[in-house]
Amino acid sequence: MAQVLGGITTSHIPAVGNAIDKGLQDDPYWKPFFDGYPKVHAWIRQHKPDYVVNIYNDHGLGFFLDRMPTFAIGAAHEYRNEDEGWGLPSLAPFPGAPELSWHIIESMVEDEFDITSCQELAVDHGFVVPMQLFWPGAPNNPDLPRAVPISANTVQHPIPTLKRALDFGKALGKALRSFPEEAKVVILGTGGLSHQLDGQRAGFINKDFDQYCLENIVSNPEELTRISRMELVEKAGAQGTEFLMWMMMRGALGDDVTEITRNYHIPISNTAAGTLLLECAA
Amino acid sequence: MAQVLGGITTSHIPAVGNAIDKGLQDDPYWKPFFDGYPKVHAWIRQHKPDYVVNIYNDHGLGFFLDRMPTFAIGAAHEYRNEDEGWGLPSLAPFPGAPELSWHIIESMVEDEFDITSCQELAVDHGFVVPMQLFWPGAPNNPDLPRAVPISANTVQHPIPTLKRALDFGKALGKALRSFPEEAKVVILGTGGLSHQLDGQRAGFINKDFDQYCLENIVSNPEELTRISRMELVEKAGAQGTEFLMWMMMRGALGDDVTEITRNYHIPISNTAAGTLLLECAA
Amino acid sequence: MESHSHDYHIDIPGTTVFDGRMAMKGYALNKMCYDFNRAENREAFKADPEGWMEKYGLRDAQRQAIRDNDILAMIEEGGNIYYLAKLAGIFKLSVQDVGGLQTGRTTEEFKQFLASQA
Amino acid sequence: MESHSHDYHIDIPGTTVFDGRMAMKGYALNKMCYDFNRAENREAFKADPEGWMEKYGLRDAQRQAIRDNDILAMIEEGGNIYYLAKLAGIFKLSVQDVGGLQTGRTTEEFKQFLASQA
Ligand SMILES: [Fe+3]
Ligand SMILES: [Fe+3]
Repeated sequence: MAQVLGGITTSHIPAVGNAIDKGLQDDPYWKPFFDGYPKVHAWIRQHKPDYVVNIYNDHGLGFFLDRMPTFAIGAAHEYRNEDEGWGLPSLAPFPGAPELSWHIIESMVEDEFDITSCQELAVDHGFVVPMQLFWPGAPNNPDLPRAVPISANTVQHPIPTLKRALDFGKALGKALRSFPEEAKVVILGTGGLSHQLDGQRAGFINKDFDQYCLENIVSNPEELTRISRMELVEKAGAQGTEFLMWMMMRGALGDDVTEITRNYHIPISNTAAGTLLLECAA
Repeated sequence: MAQVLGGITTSHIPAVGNAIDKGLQDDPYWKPFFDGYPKVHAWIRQHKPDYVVNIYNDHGLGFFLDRMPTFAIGAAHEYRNEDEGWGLPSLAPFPGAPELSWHIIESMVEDEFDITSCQELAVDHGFVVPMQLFWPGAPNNPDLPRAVPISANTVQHPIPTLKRALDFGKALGKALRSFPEEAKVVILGTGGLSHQLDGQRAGFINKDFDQYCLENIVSNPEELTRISRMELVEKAGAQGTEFLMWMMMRGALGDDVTEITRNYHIPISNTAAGTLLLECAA
Repeated sequence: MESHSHDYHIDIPGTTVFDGRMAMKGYALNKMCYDFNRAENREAFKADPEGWMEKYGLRDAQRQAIRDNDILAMIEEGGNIYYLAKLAGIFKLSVQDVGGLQTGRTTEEFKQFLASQA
Repeated sequence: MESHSHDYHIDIPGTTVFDGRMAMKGYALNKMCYDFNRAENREAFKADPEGWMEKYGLRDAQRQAIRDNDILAMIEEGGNIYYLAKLAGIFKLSVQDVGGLQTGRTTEEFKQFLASQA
């Protein structure tokens, strides 16, 4: 049976991809952000996951309002990175793991999650930037695990509740642990933390609320399910709803986790950036 | 608050649309099928619903395997009927009811159903044929209610369980009854009954199982949740899984229903055709 | 209670459950057939079936099944009947014709078989 | 517990919740912007903005907001920031430029405002 090694959170801001391209890791603006990653790299080198479940939110590339799924799971042999409208060069496709994808989908539909399965899917910066952060040079990194992308809706309200997101993670963890293959899986929860791009409140960041989320996501994620979706918009900012990805990741890890590293920095682009590595009890 | 008048089931076979076009209602092949509809027409004339929630399964027009939702709900101003590959003439669009759609989606996502919302949607014979059966001349029938299409996945396994389908209906009924408008709603559950189009078992029909389903869907739908999805394929035929639409419709009606009319006929095209009108207690 | 693996399917004689395993096998074939919803694609296929199958990257067994009009082989190769129905439409085959082809009956025999189950 | 109606949203100053009501209003605008994922559509818009807006059926207030480069008006008209970002890309505006435009700050002032929240 497969083993869930742990979970990693990170912001997935497009500017990060740009900074990696230009080698700005030691630039004064970027250094406090990239300082969050060496410990993650060491952990990944040590554990060498076979699969990565990349939980992100599409930002208007893979899905449009004509068909907006609450929860979508990729089930393709590979995932294309396409032009998101800014003319950035696309990367080579990321290798998929369709057998694992279908195992997850079978298990979660049986457990009453109403999945949209995607046998073809273009993935945007929400998926790609974390892959580049954790496996430098991705997809051209020999250690890159095969991927299952999972996207949750944060574009169109109603978005899923924090409780549903955590429960999604629990069912995902159950599915992964029942996959009949000796394999190691790492789960990414990407996006956040507090930020708002639109409206007169653009630029809103909420350090206190982010710290509250960082504390509780480690030790008491159930506490966070008391936050209503409108409170999340209010306190994390309109795009801070991406914190749902962290809840989904966290649910899959189980109760017993150890915090290996944490980083928090304001601002990267318009966003408070949070990085967290949680290891599951063996 | 809106009122759920009742629910109607019917097969939605493309050949029925063709028979209506050609005026074959009194043809010996077709008469036993069309005899199921006059009582339904009288009931509709009597109650004049304002809205119709049309629960059907798309057959490869509105959705493809690249994005296959378990449960999709239309939220458009109108729904286009398009060429399904056979070059049949398309009809004028069917008027939608996006305010009601969004009310349903808000309520059901809060109740932990992971809806795919569709602000643009082409509807196939699964949606159109029942509209033509119940509102002759549709969409050019002055009594045609505004529509909310709901499509469930029966193309790609895993399909939803019978329990999830019934629970979907219960949450749908709750959503409808909380819609803040004095309005009357009728719910269609289209598709089925037993049939199989593919494989060496093509042509399979199961009268005993259909009768069992017809009995229990009226008085004891919970009993039907004991049927596993593979049993449903085995006993109803590979495409008889469309019975899930009947379960979804039934869940929305509540416990107290009266059977107004029932018809069952073998065969229409490859299918055992079932028609049922259930009225909710006032 | 159903078990947690996509091998949970019970064996149903004469029936292929279109699950993830079949979908992975048939994606290109089903995509080609889905695109037959558009008349221009149907015409392009009719004008040059081999070129059109090449364009969608069908594998050899899928191309041969189409050349042979062998519905059972198409299903074996991951074809889903809802999409294959659009291909059948190009050849003006009804669902009863398709039923007959799969069960070794003439269309008339297949219709009688259906009626016999009343 | 949240209430069962799509008017349940609390009022959050300076924030528009992109719910069904806004989506109905903004569908054409958002669709045009979503299609800017493709370079050929971006070029077509740049070559003839008025014709391209006509093609997508944008209403007058949406067209005027685009002519005026008025982001707040685009949002008021149902634009969703994730799609509008692709339009902003055509004008080579960064998210900090867009933030400044919406809050009456220069881009530099907006960046300082962000940093001040550390
Ligand atoms: Fe993001
Ligand atoms: Fe059907």
